[in-house]
Amino acid sequence: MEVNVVCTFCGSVCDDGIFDTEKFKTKRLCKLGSSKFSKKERIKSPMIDGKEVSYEEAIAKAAEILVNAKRPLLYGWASTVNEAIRLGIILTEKVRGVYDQCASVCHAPSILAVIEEGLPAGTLGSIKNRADVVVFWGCNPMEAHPRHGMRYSISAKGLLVKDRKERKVIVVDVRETRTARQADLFVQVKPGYDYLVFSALRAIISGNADVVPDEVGGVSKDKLIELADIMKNAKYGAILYGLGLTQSRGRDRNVENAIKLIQLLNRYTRWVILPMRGHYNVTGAGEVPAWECGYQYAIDFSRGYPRFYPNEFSAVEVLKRGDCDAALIIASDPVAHFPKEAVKKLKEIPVIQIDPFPNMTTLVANVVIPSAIYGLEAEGTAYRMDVIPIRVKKIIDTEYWSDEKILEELLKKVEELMG
Amino acid sequence: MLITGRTLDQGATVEEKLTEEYFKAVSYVELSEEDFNALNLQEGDRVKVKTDFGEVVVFAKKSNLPKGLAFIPMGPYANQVIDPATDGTGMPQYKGVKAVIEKTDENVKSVKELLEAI
Amino acid sequence: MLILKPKVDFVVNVEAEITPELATKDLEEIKKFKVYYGKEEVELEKLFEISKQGNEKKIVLEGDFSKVKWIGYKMEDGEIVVKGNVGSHCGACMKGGKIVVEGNADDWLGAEMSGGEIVVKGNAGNLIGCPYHGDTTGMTGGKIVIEGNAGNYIGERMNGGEIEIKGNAGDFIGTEMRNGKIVIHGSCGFVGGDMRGGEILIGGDFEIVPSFKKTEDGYVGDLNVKGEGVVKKLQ
Amino acid sequence: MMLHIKNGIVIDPKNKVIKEKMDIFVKDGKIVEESEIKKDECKVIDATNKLVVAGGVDMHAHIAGSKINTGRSMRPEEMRPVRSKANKFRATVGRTLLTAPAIGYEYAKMGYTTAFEAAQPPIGALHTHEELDSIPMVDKAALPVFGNWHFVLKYVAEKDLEKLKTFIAWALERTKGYGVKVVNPGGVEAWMYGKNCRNLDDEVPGFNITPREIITSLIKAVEELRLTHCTHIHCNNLGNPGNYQTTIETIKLASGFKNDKRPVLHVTHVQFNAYAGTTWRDAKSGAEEIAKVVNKMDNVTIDMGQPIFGTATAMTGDAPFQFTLHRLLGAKWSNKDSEVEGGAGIVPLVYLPKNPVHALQWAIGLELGLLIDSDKVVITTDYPNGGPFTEYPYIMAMLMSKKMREKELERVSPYVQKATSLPAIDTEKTLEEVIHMTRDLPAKILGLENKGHLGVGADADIAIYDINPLEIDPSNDYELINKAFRRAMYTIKGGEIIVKDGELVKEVWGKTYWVDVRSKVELEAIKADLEDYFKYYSVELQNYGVEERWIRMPERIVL
Repeated sequence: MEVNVVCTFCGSVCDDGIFDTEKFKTKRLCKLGSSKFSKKERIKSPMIDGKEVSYEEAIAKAAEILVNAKRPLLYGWASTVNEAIRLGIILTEKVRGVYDQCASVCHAPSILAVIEEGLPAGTLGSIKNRADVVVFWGCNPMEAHPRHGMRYSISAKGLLVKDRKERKVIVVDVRETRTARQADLFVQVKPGYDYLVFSALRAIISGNADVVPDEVGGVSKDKLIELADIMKNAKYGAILYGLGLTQSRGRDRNVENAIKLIQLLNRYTRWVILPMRGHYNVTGAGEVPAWECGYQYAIDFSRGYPRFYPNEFSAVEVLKRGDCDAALIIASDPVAHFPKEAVKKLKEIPVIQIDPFPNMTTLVANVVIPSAIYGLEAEGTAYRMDVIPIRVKKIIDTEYWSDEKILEELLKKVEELMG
Repeated sequence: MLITGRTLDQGATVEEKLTEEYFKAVSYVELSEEDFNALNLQEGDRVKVKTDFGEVVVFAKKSNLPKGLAFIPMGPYANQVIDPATDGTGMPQYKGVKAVIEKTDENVKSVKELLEAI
Repeated sequence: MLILKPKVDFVVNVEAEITPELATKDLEEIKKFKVYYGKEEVELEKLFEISKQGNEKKIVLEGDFSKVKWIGYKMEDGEIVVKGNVGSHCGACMKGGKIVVEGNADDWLGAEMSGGEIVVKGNAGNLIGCPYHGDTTGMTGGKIVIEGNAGNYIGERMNGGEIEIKGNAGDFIGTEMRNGKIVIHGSCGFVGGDMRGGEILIGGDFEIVPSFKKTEDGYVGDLNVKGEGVVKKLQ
Repeated sequence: MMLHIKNGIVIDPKNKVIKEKMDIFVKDGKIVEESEIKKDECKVIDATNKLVVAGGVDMHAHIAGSKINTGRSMRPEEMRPVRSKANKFRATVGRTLLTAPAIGYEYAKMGYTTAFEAAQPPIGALHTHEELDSIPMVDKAALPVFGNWHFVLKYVAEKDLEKLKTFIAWALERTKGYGVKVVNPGGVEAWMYGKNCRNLDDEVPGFNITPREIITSLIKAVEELRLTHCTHIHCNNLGNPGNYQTTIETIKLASGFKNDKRPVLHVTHVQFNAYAGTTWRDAKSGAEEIAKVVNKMDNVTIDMGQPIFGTATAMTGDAPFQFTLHRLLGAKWSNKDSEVEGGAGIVPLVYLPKNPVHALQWAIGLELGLLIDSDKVVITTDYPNGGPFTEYPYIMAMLMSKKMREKELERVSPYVQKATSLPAIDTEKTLEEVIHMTRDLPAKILGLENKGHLGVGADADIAIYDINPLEIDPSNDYELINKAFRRAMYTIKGGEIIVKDGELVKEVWGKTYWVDVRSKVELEAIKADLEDYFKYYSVELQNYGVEERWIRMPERIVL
């Protein structure tokens, strides 16, 4: 039987996929999406120190670890649904730990920039319908969000902008990516100099081109003026940016400066800016805590109320600073993705893992709790990169518990232990 | 200058980290043709990437990068050598680290060996 | 004078909002002073050896305080001497008095400080004299001296006071600064983004944002915000 | 559970009970006759000489969804003040922007038991419901925004009222929405081109229609569908000096429509739309003129949108206004262009008593509350645009006491003396009038028959306050009034005691109301249009909308 599937891989959350339940195969999805829904090795059973146990036993042990810790870190959340994330916040509040999510090694600088300047954004649908100029800055959707261009940005067929021919595509990056090869204009920036390029563009657009040096961040002044002209003359433009801004020198300030450029451009015409978020629900991993406790990430509950200091409560910092004595890792793999100083701490403390798949974190986890795959075996709400809520579906049955159920039981157990 | 980032193959295997495919997808460094030739490398040769923060042995690949830029897919190999400082933001600097790259005969460690060595 | 020494190796960080005021209290009261140790709220004496000599408004911290945060938060007068390193938020929102750190200081040193003096003999972290996230004004008065190097984000949205760094510093010096003075004897990265006013003097190399106007002895800007901040070479 | 509330002094304007000593009986979440309950199984609440009223109803606040959540995310400085540590109840933080649990708790402490989210972006409907589901204590609902939705603009342009009605029915079901909200009709679509529609006759780009036509068509459609709640409008030209005339013109569009249960047009947060003058230098109050028009009409109500001195966060579906505000204040700014549905913006601000413009806004809100008949004006702050809803007691006290106003006038900019009529207004609303303005009037406008009163059959949402209405003189005892309404002695929600002596005692979860009028239309009529136009969406038609089972406690109202 063929059914509609909502893809739970990247932040594009394509909702037009088709899944053949007999052949166990998808149609329409990209390489990343079809791999998501293909058969893979799973964690077979809950485990404590490598020994197979029941869900109940694993959860009891996990509760004990969390309750006994002075400051547990509860990290991950980007590849699970809002319902589970909400329980995660309540759990973190109960055990007075630290909540942090994958954005802290991804788009957290974007959140810091939004705190400084706000986010003048639009949904992907508004970009598809109206944007006659799209700038991909420090991102490479052809590899990270393969259907983005077709569905929303490069060649999407919109209401006012009918197709690729009516749209100008610009790529700004330090290297000529696959996306750059599709662009009408490619602007190559010296690594670490995006910040200065934004300042230069702002100066040119606001009439101070005379002070801008002949070359900024490896880009010639002529090219900057060309780019500024295209931007100012767009009817409706969009900057879509990625980790090229957030993970390199300048980080949050790069994004902040991009936002200031957008503010300026809106005095002349319409422009929006949107981060290209990675995991399918990394956006929810920030939105849910925002309404539950006021902040998006790096939240410490040790005093019984939430506090936000990313310099010390983001997971990498908590681990590097030796500021936690237990960790619950859900729906992510910090051992594969954190700098080695942080991984070292994870090897030293009790670690609980909740995930459908074995990964590098499994290798250091004391308690392993396998879970159902959202979008395939369990349903729930996720937010696309533009904060549009999309319900991901349950297509097939499974014996595995969902994150939501695991956390519900874990919360009950923790409440029991705490009296 | 070393940068890291997502690739299609890394993404497609990211939920199978203990497999050969993932190993292949993340254990290499891309170099510009010029740099690749200057190091007198053949496809499949191994190089040692050294930064102020660590070193790692990976396979070398030729690409269209500009001279002086190197790229390792995001993952455990890249994380051996990136700058862990978050400079107050919580975010390590995954992109833009000065690195020295040299040819080596040392083996490329498996994902598990890499973890054991930390 | 009050002397504190860590009793144990801290498993997680300690948050101790102590000010010199504490040194004037009765010893029993001092012992009962509440600090946060992870999720536990514990008495000072559980974590530190405490000794008191006279009533001078002064605290001496001996040993490694790099995992102890919020030292001197909101302090108004008196003195704190840290013999070793100190954790984040040291001297944050400080109004007066003096803090001397003989080792290194962590992030948020003197954040939103409005008066008093901080001297760090070693290096300091990031976010020195900055506003906390979302706040519109950073340091407004007082002086911070770092004898070693400092990290990123120095004197952001600063509106008064002075920061002096004798070594090198990172990126984003005086971003959105409105008033006050920053002196860096060594080199640093990006300087002056969206600066509106105030003065930045730099001895070594630096990278000015491209929206400043070059003048005879330096730069004026940031023109992107019609700013009149001055960035020039330290003579 | 059964309750017997004994010896209270009841004010229940809907049932014409004014300061009568009487007992109230509760069973299974409803107010019942005395004969229905068993006295020996009943919990007795001694309310001797205390004010007993229905739970408060907030008909217009921004409490859930992408706007307030973006507000929270961009304003950690607003979230930093701690309200309560985690214990039996959730930890709560926030100065004026509150977390979802804090919103529920603060309403409950104040004796409010129902709150409506006043602007739900349709494609974000599920997000709004998720947040509503995280707000404990109160019953709730959301009003989806229609005034710039391409389907609406298209059917207005085609003058196809039947399809417009069908679309409204479809949209209310898909969003699990409660009624028709209109925000700057046509103006937000114009914003997609960097423009606005400031006058009712400005052309909406791409559609060859005007805001006037959009509003009239929507009123017509809502009335023909006999929706529970009337058309609820945030007028064009908001926030600009001289805009009171646009507001008056908009109000007059209701002429000729009639509904015997409720008004046909509710004009919201009118304070922001009641400015005379031409610039902020010569701005004056237009409240008197607006009050005259509203008082003359029998089918229009308004709410105040009262500013409260202190911090606030502007967040509206009026995206072009938000950009203007961002430029005016030089403050951070978020914008949300939403598919082909509309947009929104968020900008932080602070109201300072000595600032002439802020003082003017503050005075205008109060003028509206005082000059408009009590059965046509509802107390709101347009939370969090004018400030926190937790200051409703302040507004109640101010409306009841000229003395309090005189005292407050001393601390605000003298600009209000010449630019408004506030200093000259002698009116003092009575206790029953402010109870009416916060209970049964908003319930009536929303068409909630079981809310806002204490008659038999009403929901047992009850508030008891520590004042004796027979003795108190609100004109002089304004401090007591201001204090008592902040902390209910008891708040009873659905028959359960949730607050005692101003403190939470029990966490409960309220219902989410939505209105189903599908039986009045043929959905088939717009099927082809939907399928055709959804190619301009970024989600599939089949995945658009909210299912009832995803909501914690949905309550479908079938018409």
